[in-house]
Parts: sequence; structure tokens; C-alpha cells
Amino acid sequence: MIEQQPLLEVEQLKKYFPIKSGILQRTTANVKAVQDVSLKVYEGETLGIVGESGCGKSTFGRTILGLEKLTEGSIQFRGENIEGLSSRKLKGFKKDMQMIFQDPFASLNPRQRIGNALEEVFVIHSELSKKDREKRVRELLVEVGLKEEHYERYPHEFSGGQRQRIGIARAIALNPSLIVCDEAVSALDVSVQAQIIRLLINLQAKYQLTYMFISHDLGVVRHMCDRVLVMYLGKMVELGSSDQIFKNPLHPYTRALLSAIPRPVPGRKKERIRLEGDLPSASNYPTGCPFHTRCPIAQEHCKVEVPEWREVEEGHFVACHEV
Amino acid sequence: MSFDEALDDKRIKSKRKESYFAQTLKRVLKNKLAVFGIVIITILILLAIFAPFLVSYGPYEQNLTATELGIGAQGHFLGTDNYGRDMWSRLVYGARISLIVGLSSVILGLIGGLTLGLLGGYYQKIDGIIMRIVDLLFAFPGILLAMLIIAMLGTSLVNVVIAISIWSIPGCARIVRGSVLSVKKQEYIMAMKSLGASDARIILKHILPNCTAPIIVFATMRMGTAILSTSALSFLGLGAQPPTPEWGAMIAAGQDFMWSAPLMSIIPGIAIMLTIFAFNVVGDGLRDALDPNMELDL
Amino acid sequence: GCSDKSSGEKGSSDAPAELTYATTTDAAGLSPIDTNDSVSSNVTYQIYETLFTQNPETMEIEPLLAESYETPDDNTWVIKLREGITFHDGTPFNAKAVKYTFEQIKDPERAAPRASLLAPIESIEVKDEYTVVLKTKEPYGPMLAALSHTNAAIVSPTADKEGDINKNPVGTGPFVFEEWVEGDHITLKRNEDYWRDPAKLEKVTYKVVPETSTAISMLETGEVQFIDALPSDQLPRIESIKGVEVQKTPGTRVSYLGFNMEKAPFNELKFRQAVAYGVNQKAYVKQLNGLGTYNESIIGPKVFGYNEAAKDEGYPYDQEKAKKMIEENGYGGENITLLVANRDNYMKMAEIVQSQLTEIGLNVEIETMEWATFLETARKGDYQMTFLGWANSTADGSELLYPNLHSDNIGSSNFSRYSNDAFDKLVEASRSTVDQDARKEKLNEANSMAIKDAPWIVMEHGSVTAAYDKSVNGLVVDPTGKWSLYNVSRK
Amino acid sequence: MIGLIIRRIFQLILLLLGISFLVFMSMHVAPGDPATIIGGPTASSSDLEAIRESMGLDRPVLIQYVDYLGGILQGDFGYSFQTGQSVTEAILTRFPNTIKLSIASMVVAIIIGIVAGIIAAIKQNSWIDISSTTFSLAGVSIPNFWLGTMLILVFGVQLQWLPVGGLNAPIYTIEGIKELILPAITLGTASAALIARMSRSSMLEVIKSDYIRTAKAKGVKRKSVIWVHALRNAMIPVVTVIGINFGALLGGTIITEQVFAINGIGRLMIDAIASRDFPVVQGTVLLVAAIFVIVNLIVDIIYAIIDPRITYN
Amino acid sequence: MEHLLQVENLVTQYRTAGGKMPAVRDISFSVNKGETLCIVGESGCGKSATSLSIMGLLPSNGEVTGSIRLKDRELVGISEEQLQNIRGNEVSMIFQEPMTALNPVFNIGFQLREPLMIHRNMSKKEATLVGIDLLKKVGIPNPKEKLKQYPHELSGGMRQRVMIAMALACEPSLLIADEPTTALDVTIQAQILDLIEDLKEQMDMGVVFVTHDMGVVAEIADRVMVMFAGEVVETGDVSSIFNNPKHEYTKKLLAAVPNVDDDTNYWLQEVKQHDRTTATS
Ligand SMILES: Nc1ncnc2c1ncn2[C@@H]1O[C@H](COP(=O)(O)OP(=O)(O)OP(=O)(O)O)[C@@H](O)[C@H]1O
Ligand SMILES: Nc1ncnc2c1ncn2[C@@H]1O[C@H](COP(=O)(O)OP(=O)(O)OP(=O)(O)O)[C@@H](O)[C@H]1O
Ligand SMILES: [Mg+2]
Ligand SMILES: [Mg+2]
Repeated sequence: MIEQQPLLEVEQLKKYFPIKSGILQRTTANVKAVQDVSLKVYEGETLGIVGESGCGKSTFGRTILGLEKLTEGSIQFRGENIEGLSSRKLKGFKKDMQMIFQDPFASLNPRQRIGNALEEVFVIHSELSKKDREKRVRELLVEVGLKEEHYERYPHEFSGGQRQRIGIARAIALNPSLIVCDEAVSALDVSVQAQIIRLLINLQAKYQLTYMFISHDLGVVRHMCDRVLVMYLGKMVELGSSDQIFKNPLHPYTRALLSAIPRPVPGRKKERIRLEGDLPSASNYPTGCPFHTRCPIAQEHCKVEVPEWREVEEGHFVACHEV
Repeated sequence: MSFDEALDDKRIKSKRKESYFAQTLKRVLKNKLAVFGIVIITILILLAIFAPFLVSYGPYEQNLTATELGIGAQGHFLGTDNYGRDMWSRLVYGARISLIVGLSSVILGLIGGLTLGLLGGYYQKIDGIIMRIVDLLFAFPGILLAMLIIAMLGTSLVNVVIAISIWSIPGCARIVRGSVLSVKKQEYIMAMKSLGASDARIILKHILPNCTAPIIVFATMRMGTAILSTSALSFLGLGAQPPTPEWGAMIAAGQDFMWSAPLMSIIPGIAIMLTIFAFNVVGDGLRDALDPNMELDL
Repeated sequence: GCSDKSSGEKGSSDAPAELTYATTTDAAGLSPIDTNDSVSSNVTYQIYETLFTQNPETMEIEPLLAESYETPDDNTWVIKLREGITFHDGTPFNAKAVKYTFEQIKDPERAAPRASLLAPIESIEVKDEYTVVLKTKEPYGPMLAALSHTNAAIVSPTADKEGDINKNPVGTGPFVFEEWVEGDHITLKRNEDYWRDPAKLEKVTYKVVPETSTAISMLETGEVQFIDALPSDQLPRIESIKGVEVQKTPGTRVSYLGFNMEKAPFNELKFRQAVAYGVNQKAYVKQLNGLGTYNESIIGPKVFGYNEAAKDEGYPYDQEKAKKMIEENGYGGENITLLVANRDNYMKMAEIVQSQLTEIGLNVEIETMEWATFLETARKGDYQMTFLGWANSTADGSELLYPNLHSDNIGSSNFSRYSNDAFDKLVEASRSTVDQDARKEKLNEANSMAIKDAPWIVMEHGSVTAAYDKSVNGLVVDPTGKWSLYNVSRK
Repeated sequence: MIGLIIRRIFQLILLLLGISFLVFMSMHVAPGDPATIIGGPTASSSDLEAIRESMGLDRPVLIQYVDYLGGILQGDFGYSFQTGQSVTEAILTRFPNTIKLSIASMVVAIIIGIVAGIIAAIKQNSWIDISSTTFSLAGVSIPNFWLGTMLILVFGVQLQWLPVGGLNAPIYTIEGIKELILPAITLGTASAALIARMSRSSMLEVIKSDYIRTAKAKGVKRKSVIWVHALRNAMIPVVTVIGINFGALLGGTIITEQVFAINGIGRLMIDAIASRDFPVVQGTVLLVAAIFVIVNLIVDIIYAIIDPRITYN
Repeated sequence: MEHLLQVENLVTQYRTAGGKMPAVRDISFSVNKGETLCIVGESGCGKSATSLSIMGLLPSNGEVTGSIRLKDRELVGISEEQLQNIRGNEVSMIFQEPMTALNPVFNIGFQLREPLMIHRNMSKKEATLVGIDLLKKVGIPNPKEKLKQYPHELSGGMRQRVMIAMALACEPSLLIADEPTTALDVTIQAQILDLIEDLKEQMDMGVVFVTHDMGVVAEIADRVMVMFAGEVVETGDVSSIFNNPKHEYTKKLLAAVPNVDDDTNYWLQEVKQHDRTTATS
């Protein structure tokens, strides 16, 4: 099903946001938004990323696309290191990697008509004439299930679902190979959500697209993704195929997460794992295992020793002392 | 038909095919106060253009035997100044100069302020330097600056405009920088970066249009200050050279006659006020019209 | 004994013995040696005294600290001083003090701004305690005028040597310095040990009020009692205030339209004449609300050397003639820049003259400048025509013609760059003649010559003005604008 | 916070260095020579040379500047060309008046501006709003000297309620406060106008926000919703404008001091510029620049006080 | 039986440039004591408009007709002062956006004390004590310290809990919660749901809960009201809505819910299957 050829290879990625202070604005502390993430993403697959809000999912996505400068580590796209590319080549890469932003409304310039916003992509990356551009944009609108006459409208004149599709249209306009979908459907109600997911899957089938699907809707993740990465406080805590994660969750955080999903079945008695204790923050990073402050099965050594990232079964990785 | 579309059809009825400009204009015209402002500005412009046809005395024509006449004097319905020149004529001819001085110095100041503000706000690295330059401009006495300009360029109306423009730069730069800093954090800027747009494109096409509200308020308020500044400059001999009928200079000249002929300063004062009022209400209207979200709140 | 007198006086009437005067600018200093501006002299005039003084009404020179003088020859002045006078600090006033003061004025190290006043004096000798002998190289006609100049007032040598008389002035005058808050006010109090009867006022305050209109308001509310140098535009207002007296008398100041004699076409007499015919001074003077008079003589009526006949020797207003001359000589449409300093009445002159010259076919543009820039520009001769004035503080014609029109002073005070040998000779003669009638003759001749040559066109001879509360008594402003508070009282 | 203050002081020193250099150079480039002013029209060229020499103006400009800086390091800001007074003393005697005046007018501007702006915002489009806007626009279009003279004529001369000019009585006396009223209004009006417009638009934005709705949902009374919950948030951008405006206000003191016969820094500076009194110009400009920076520092601190989200560490 | 809240023929309209736009078109419903009514429906269908109408907190361009009765008291058309006494006291609301609903410049203590001091006339001291107690109830550790903190210093989940504490401060008879958990991840969402459930039982309060998460609905609702384009299309108790939906839209809504526990028999899987075969063929 998955062609075993990494499209994207991330090694030891770190992204810190400095907290500056002092007379000379020296960096005194860091928000460790992403820590030591290493990962391969294969062509044509959908990789789900889940985790607590604020755990660094969006930052990870943005860093991969070069929208944030990485602090450490390397990112290779089709075997080429992105860091240190000439600006011309970088433009080519940008064309190949796209992002659907978390908030579709915020990611559109409120003073630009949708048609112009989409055309701009071609202005930047192609030499199409004005007429051709407009033709292409109208086609695109239809492709994502909008209408040609939406060309003239402003972002605020669309419903959430439509805006989301505009974001998608913009992302697919240049036939990229990788699209990072950052909680692309989280703010919508299920019926609109369903339309969008259907669209994404159609596109994937048509263009051999690779998705990184960031979401906290585990229901969608389960069905949409081939593999799932669970993050906690900027670190990878578990990675495995969709089945492995959902049927055999190993990490206590993954388990808590799954147990907390409200099921659309009335009357069913829930047995949820309650997480106690304080939420640590990315700027005040706990020692040892990042999850130990809330972990129901934490031991003394979890507070000091950083758990190792190990493969438990084929393709199923976890970072926990206790499994 | 999907539910989405069903809702959508209910929501959006009007179709738009007009140009951006026509549409903005239409929205401005919906605002009564703005229309009033446009009317005043139009009248002022017409007065300025057709000045020679509207007056029965030249603006420089002295009559030392009919000085300091009051409103309604025969042949001079706004009276005369201390040289017996017709106030109406001077007012009308003055519109030419004051409007040009006001507008051009605000525009020049905006260009300078925008450049500094946009660059400083967008590029963190040069922000510090640019803001220090702005501080320097702020703290540097305006009068000294004007003197330098005379020293280097001599006295002329163009140099008045230059001096006033430079005075506008630091305030404008600060305000623009402030909004750039907040617009820059918006996700659509990040989105444009991810699409590979160049910095110039992002700054000019995406950041600038979204900073217009404070810029419009600043610019329209600044118009008045600019016209008034000419009277401060006449202290240095840098303002409009007499007997030019420039409003700011007219107010300054009327200062000595506030007791015996108060109209000499009140009339140009009212003209300046009306101008500022007009530009401000049009500015407010424009700001609202340029904001596509405003429709819901109208 | 003195304090008794003052309290007795106070008891006899309820009138306040205080006077506040508003000045637009602060004094630069309080030493007569180190200042030369009129604001400073308004103050120093009450604190210090000169050897001679001009009678404010007749302008005759009378002895003050001097008792009498003799001139054994044209180059020697023997001056007998009054006895028994002491400075405010107790130093006795005597010939040594005079010698000290004059030497300080002449000392190049001190760089006294009015050193020129005493420049012709070669030596100062103390003959005895109360006799000084001044020797000049050449006869010095305006000697007495120079000695009555406020900047030639005698200072206490002790005070000057031991302190800064610019800040803490010590003289022999009717008022004693009390306090100076720079930029705000100066107060003087009565000198109880004055050598004549003590002054009637107990306390005098000079308040800095930069805006004339504010000063007038203060006069109206009684916050000040006395202002002077009233601007003509404000006169109607001042005159309308009840309880305020306005004094307007002809003064020595002359204002003129000056040409740069080195720049074409102003180097041509024909052109200057045409302009002179084209300027209607009467129309201008009419705008002054009664301040200033029209008279074509350069030396004004209140200045020594004036001759009634010179009044009409110039080129009176005749627009037709002016137009004709312009046309005949091909000056039509000439572009001329009129340089104007934006202070005093110059702007007013400029607007009116510009309009008048336009009527005779000249193309005149006004270029205004602030004073410091103006001075530098005008000094360099970077102009075509301009307005200036000369307030003659000694009311002596030589003191007008020499600095302003003598070729020695091209590059400094001769802004017109007028250079005429015959004229120069006459002026020199007027300075080196001691006989006053002969001097008058020379001055008169020089005056006529300059009027004909027209380096200047006289715009007006100014008036000296003062406005004061009705309660103020005995205030006399002399034609040079000076006033003494010695005889002033309040009722 | 301490870090911020230290950093700003550091920047202040750099700024002052820059300003002093620029002012020094521009004074020398600008036309008009102090010697001509001191010498007067009668002075001969050699007199002027002598004056220049005595003031050290005959040396190369850069050397003069370095000398000047050297003096400053020893706390010597030079002596006035005109009066010979030490610049430090000249400034110290006038500074209290300017500070009194500018603080009083800022207080007037802030109170009038904020109240007018907020009332206009909560009664949007009512006659109160329109008259507040009109007042604001009139405020920026009336020249200071005109307003000042008018106030004097009405309240000083006609009604005789307030003194015409001068700042003589101590600030804590009734007289002292009376003297300040007219100048403060004159100077504060333009700033009040700007603050009113800023407050209005800022308030309009704030009262639409979610937390105001939350406050209402709690049953908070309308008055406290506006003057407690909304005000503090609305003030954040207004405070910035106030800071920027303080610079303009310092410039405005020149005319106000002139009209009201107040012996202050503005007048000192303008007189010094007019007479090319270089050392005094330098001293006053440096002072004004320093005040400007300090005011902006205070603004930043106030900023952090009203908005807890802002920290400087 | 006496209803706690009775809404009849409610119409909520927004005045816009294009005329009046009805957001709620003539709906009627009721809530009893100790009952949770969930409102579900497409985004933009008028759920928030309904909640705000009950609170009397519509924006200035909104207007209400119809009848809203709280314990026999008509709320439509009463004065602002009377409403001020009811709000925060008898009816409380938790807003959709936890991030922006707290005033950023006041500390938690101030905001929490406010309803108590207004409606219960408590002194600052008393209100503080009650405030600490409330924070404890909503599961915030270290409540005493938290009172001194500002909203931005708290995580999203904590802010949401503070909002809830504020809403519950005066023990209202009716709580309106407008999508209170949308921005949170499931672990925190679960905690909050538990809390509301507990409090509802303790205080016998009526709850109107707006959400689009059918899982949440299933978990907490007693009755469900489905809205579409400003109208109520279906109401019923929770099991009948889930097990026996009548309206087309309700059916569609339920069908779109992905099932986490099962990967067979779900539309997404079918779509995937279908697309892959068509793409390869
Ligand atoms: N520009 C920034 N400067 C400082 N800190 C930042 C910045 N951007 C993100 N962070 C911090 O980095 C951490 C990760 O943020 P990120 O947005 O990646 O989280 P997320 O997993 O996408 O959360 P959510 O589910 O809420 O979108 C957070 O603690 C956030 O506060
Ligand atoms: N202030 C307003 N002015 C005009 N129309 C508005 C305003 N607020 C909301 N609307 C419109 O009213 C309708 C109902 O909005 P409402 O906020 O009640 O939807 P909702 O059901 O809560 O949606 P969501 O699930 O997205 O919160 C929408 O079509 C919306 O566009
Ligand atoms: Mg995110
Ligand atoms: Mg809603």
C-alpha cells in the first residue's frame, strides 16, 4: 500500500523559541516547542499527528515547511537538505510542499478577493498570463467543490467549510507532493467535516499526495491516516500504524487520550483514565520523562531518566520506561 | 445541493462584478457624514480651480483706504485685511496653496513614515536601528530642522512641504510599525510565506492594505497640523512668502489684529477647520469602506 | 535718616510705590560695558549714570556725574566731576573710577561691544581726585554725545574687579539692583543714599512678557503698569483701554528701503530714482496709526544735524514719473527680490512696497528671513534691496551717517555698500570738528548728498511710544526711546 | 523591569550622543552666526573675528564638538554666548516651569480626551459623539497662539477670573493652580483632541470584545462595565499615543510659554536658536530629548501596569 | 409541570446592510430543572444566537421577538437593570471562546469575586473565600495562588474552568454553555464535562449545552434539539435522536460521525476504498 520511499526525512529536529531578557536582550530561557523529533514520511501516505493542545504540532508542521527556522537537526526533502538551499531552489521546494492552516479564516487576507488570492499563487510560481491564471483558478474552485462565481468574493463572505476548501485549493494549486493539514477540520461540524475529508481523499488518490494530518479529532485520524504520531510537550511519545495505535496503545498518554474520546453512543458508561496533576509548560520543561507529572503509572526513575525511543513491534515505536 | 450551499445561498444574495474602486466608492457613499465631507472637499477644489472667476478683486490687490473691513462690507462680503485686500479672494486663492501644501506634505510624510515603519516592523533585524532613527527625528527640534533645510535648499514653498513632511515621518513610522507588528503575526502572512511569496510582495500586497485604518486616521488628522505648520514656519521666514494668500500664513498675520480685526484670523481658521473636518470624515468613511468585514455592522 | 524719609513718604500717601514694566525680551546683561542692546540699557540706565546726559525733552546735553568740562584745545577734554558721590557698594565715585571704566571699554581683551564709542580717545588721565583729562588724536566732535551714551556709564571698579557686574550691577544711579531671575524678571529697589533726592518709586520690576498682546492684557488687568515700544497694529486696542495713558512722540529712529549699490540694476541712479518715485511712503505711514512720520531726510528731525530743508530733497511719490522712468530705461518686468527680516514693521513695509512697485511695472518677490539669517545674508551683500532701521541712541547725525553709509563700514554696518568719497569726507569732517555749528553744516551737506544719491529711501521716522497706567506720573520717554524712572511716581 | 530601565538608559545615552552631534553640526551649517548677533549690525569684521575667537568658534567644528563632549563628561554644559550664564543654571531655573506646564496640560489632555472619547464611543453616532468629534477636529485646527490669546482675553481680561500670565506662585497654592489653568488648556487641547479620537476608536473596538460580553453576563452594571472592564483595555493603545504626543507637547510649550509669559525651556530654546546661542541650544535639545525618552520609558512601564500580558523580562 | 425555561416563538434577527437577517426563525423549546438540553446543528444555524437571546446579550444590531420565560418571568422586553439582576445570578453563560472571554487585564480573583459581590452583596473577603472554594470545585489546584494570576498565565483548560466557576458562582438555576470545549483536547474536555455533570446534579440546575460533537451529546444530554438554518428540525430525548433520527439532516449528521472504535462499516472507509480503486484503474 505504501511505497517505501521516504519523501521527507526529519532528523533530531529541535525548535526552541527564545525568551529574551536582560540589558542586551540575551536569551535566558527557551520554550522547547519541538524536541528531538526524527521521522520519515513516505510518498503517498497519510501521517496523523495528535497530542495535547500546545504540544508543538503546528510548530513541527511549520518548521518542516521552513516557515520557522529550525534550532537544530536536519530536514531532507527528496534526499536534499532544505537548510542552505539557494533562494531559487527554495522557491521550487515551496512549490512542492504546502500547508493548510489551522484557521482557514485567519490564513486568508481579509482584504483580498478569493480569486486574486488564488491567482497570486500562479503569479509567484508561474509565468501564466492573466487570462490563463483566471481560467486555472476558476477550474480549481470547481475542483474543490466551489462555484466559479465565488471568484469575486471576500473571505468573510464564505462559510467555514467553504473557506477551508479555499485553503485546500490554494494548497493543491501547484500540484505539491506534500501537504501539511493543520487541524484542517477541527472547527467544523461533522457534516462539513465529512465533505472536506472526502475531498482530501479524492485528491490523494488522484495526485498521489502525501499528507501530514494534524488533528485532535481521533475519530477522523483513525480512519484517515495510515500511521499516527502521538506527541506530548514537544516530544514524540508514540508512533505506529493507525491500527497499532488505536488497537494497541502503549504509552499511558495515548491510552488516556483514547479513553477520553466521547463516543456518540448515548448511555454508554465511560471508563476514562483521569489525568491528575499539573500541566507542565513548554517553557518550564520537566526533567526525565515529560509526562511523569501527570502519568498514572509513573515511577521514581521517570522523574530523572529520559525514556528511550524504542521499537516495540514492527513500525510501532514508544518512549516510556514502563511498557 | 449540500447543506453548506443551501445556507450559502441564503447568506449571500448580492453578486459583485464592479471593480474594487467602484465598490469602495459605493460603500463610502453610503456614509452620510463622508458624503458631506466629499461635498466640502469638492467645493474647496472647485473654489481653488475657479478662483479667478469667483472674485471681483485680486488676492494681492491692496486698498490702503479700506482696511480691516468687517463681514458684509460693500464689495467685500468677507471683509478686508489690514492692507485692504479682499478676504474672500485671499481665502479662495489660498485654497490652492493650502490644499496643495497640506496634501503633498502629508503624502510625502506618509511615504517616508511608511517606508521606515514597514521596514522596521517587518524586519526585526533593522527594527532597532530604524526606531532609533525615528526617536532621533522625534527629539530633534523641528525648528532647527527647518533652518537646516533653508540653509541647504533656500526658502520656497517646496521646502516648506519638505520640512513639514519630515515632521510627519516619525509619528507615522511609529504608528505603521505598531500595526505591522500585529498584522505580521496574522496567519495569512505565514500562509503567503509558505507559498513562496517574496518579502516585497508580502509587505506591499498583504501587510500594507491591512494597516490602512490607523494610517488613514493619522493622515487625515495630520492634514490640519500640516497646514497650520506653515504658520509656525513663517516664524523662520520659511513659510509661504508674503503676500501669498496661504491660510496658515494668513492666521499668523491676523495674530496682531485679533483685537481690531478678528476676522483676519478667524476666517482662515474656519477654512482650515472645515478642511480638516472634511478630510477626517471622508477618512473615517474610507476606513470603514476598505474594511470588508464592516458590512455586517453597518 | 534716609529710612525715616521713605517711611514718612509712604505714610503720607496710600499710593503704591512700585512699578512693573513689561519687556518683550530679557536683558542680555546688566553691565553697561558688556552689553549694547536697548533692553539691557533700559535697566542699566536706572542703576548707572553717565558723565553727561541728554535732556529728554530738549535733547541738549547736560552734565550729570560731571560738573563741568573744558576743551583747552580740540584734542583735549578736561572734565570736572561731581564730588561726594558713592557707588551702591560704597566705593567712592572719582576720576579713578572714570578712568577704570573707560579703559575697560577700550580694552580689546574685554571686547566691549560699544568700544567704538570711545575709540577716538587716546588717553585717559586722572588729573586729580575729581578731574579727568581725555585726549584724542584728532578732534572728536560727538564726544559729549558719546559720553552721554548709556554704554559709557561709569561702573564701580571694585565691583567689576571683584565680581561680575553683568550679573550684579553696581552704579551710582537712583536704583539699586535687587534680583534677576533670568528670563523672568529683574527687580530694582530705591537707592536710599542717592546723591540727589531719592527716587519716588520704592521698587521697580522688569517683567519679561514676550507677547505684546499679553503685555497689553496685563496692562489692562493691572498686572503691569508700563509698556513701551508699542506696535502700531496694537495701538487701537491700547488706546481703547480705560485708565491707560498713551505717549507718542517723534523719535530718532529712521527706517528705510536700502539698495545694494553693488548689484545691478541698483547700481544705477536712474533705477533707484524710479523706485523712489514709485514708493508711496505716505500711504505706508498712514497704516501706522499715528506712529511715525514721513520725511525724506535721512537725518531725522530729532537728530543732531537735521535741517528742515532736507525734508523735500528726495524723490517724492509720483507713480507716473516712476512708470515713465522704468519704461524709458528698459527696466520693465525686472525680477527683483526684496529681502525682509520678519521683525519690527519690515513685513508691513514689504507688503505695501511690493504692491506699489508691482504697479509701476517691476516684478518684486519677497524673501523673508529670520533675524540671524538675515543679518548674515545682508552683511555679505547677498541681496538686492531690503528694509532696515537705525535707532540713533546718541541722537547725533554722525552716529547715523558714519556707521551706515561711510565706505569704511562696507562689509559690516554699511549694508547698502554705499561708497562716495565726497560723502565720506563730509562725514569724517563732522566727526572731527568740535564746533557744533560747523558740524551741523557738514552733516547737513552729507545728508543732502545721500538723499540725492538714494542708497536709501526713507520710509518713516519712527515715534517713541509708551503706554502706562494713569496712576503713573512723570514718565518721559526721550526721542531715542530711553526713559528714566528717577522722577516717576504713582498716585 | 529594572532590566528595561537600564537598557533604556543605555539607549538614551546613545541617542543623546547622536542628537548632540546632529544639533552641533546643524547649528554650524545653518545660516546665521552667533558673532553677528552678539556684535550687532555695527560690528566690524575684525570685531566679529575677535568674538568668534573668544567663543572658540574659530576652531574646526569637530574639535569644538569633542571639546564640548569632554566638558559634558565633567558636568560642564558650557556657557551661554549671550548672557554668559552657565547652561546648567539657565536650564535649572526654567525647568520647573516647563515641567509644571507640560504635566498640567497632559493631565488636562488626558482627562478631557479620555472622557470625551469614551462618552463618544458609548453613545456612538449620537449628538454627543458628533460634538466630541467636532471638538476634536477643532482642537487640532486651532493654533496654540490663537487659543491662548483668546483665553487670555476672555478669562484674564474680560472676566478677570484667572491671571493673564506668568508662573510665579508655588504649585500647591490656589494662586499657583489658577496660573496654570489657561496655559494648560492651551497646550493640552490639541493632545486632548488626538486622545479623544484614539480613545473613541479603541473603546469601540473593546466594547465589542468577548470579555465585555462576559462581564455583562455576570450581571455587572453598565457603568462599571465601561469604566472598569473596558476602560483599562481601551487605554493600551491610547497610552502609546500619549507617549508619542508628549514629544509634540514639548514642542508646543514654546508658543504657550511665549503667550503666557512663562519662563520655560521652550522659550529658552527658541530664543537661543534665534540668537544662535549654541551652548544653550545644545543643552535644551539634550534635555528635551532626554525627557522624551524618559516619558516613553514611563509609558512602557504604565503599559506593563495596565496590561499584565506585557513583561519586560 | 413547571418548566424552568420556556422559549416560545423566538425570532432573532440581525440588522445588516442587506436588510434584516433572521438568525433564529420562530423556535420554541423548554428546559426543566436538572435537565440538560443539547443544541446541535450546522455552524451558523443560530445556536449562539439562541443562547445570546436568552441572556439578552445580542450585539447592538440584534433584535428579539417572541417570548422567553424564566420561572414564569418574561425576559423579552424587560429593562437592562432587571436583566443585570438576573444575569450571573439566575442564568449564567459559558462562552464559546475560552481564550478571549476573560478580561486580560484583571486577575482571576477580581473577575471571580465580581458576581458574588454584585448579587450576593459579599465583602471582598467573603467573596475571596467563596472564590477559592469555587476554584477547588472546578478542579484547579492551588486556588489561592491562582486568584492572583492573570488569564494569560493560565492554560486554555484552566481558563475554561475559571469561566465555569464564574458562571456557577451564584448557583444559577440555568446554565448556558456555548461550545465550551471546542478549543480543547479530549483529555481536558472530558474533565470539564464531568464537572458540569457533577454540578448539575448537586444544584439541580438546568443546562443548555451547545456543541457539534455528537460524542459529547451522547455523553451528557438528556434531550437534544437539532437546528438547521435557524429552525428547529427535530427535538427528542437523547436515545431516540441517536437511535431513531427522523429528520433528513439529523440522519446525515449522525452518519458523518466517525467511529473511533470500529473501522468497518463507516463511510470514510468506503470512500477510501472506492477512490483507490477508481484511481488505480
Ligand atoms: N512564536 C512563538 N514564540 C514563542 N512560543 C511559541 C511560538 N509559537 C508557538 N509557541 C509555543 O510553542 C508551543 C507549541 O505551540 P504549537 O502552536 O506548535 O502547539 P500545537 O500543538 O499546534 O497546539 P494546538 O493544538 O493548540 O494548535 C506552545 O507552548 C506555544 O506557546
Ligand atoms: N452580529 C451579527 N450580525 C449579523 N449577522 C450575524 C451576527 N452574528 C451572527 N450572525 C449570523 O447569524 C447566523 C447565526 O449565527 P450563530 O452565531 O448563532 O451561529 P452558530 O449556530 O452559533 O454557529 P457556530 O457553530 O459556528 O458557532 C449566522 O448566519 C451568522 O452569519
Ligand atoms: Mg496548532
Ligand atoms: Mg456559535
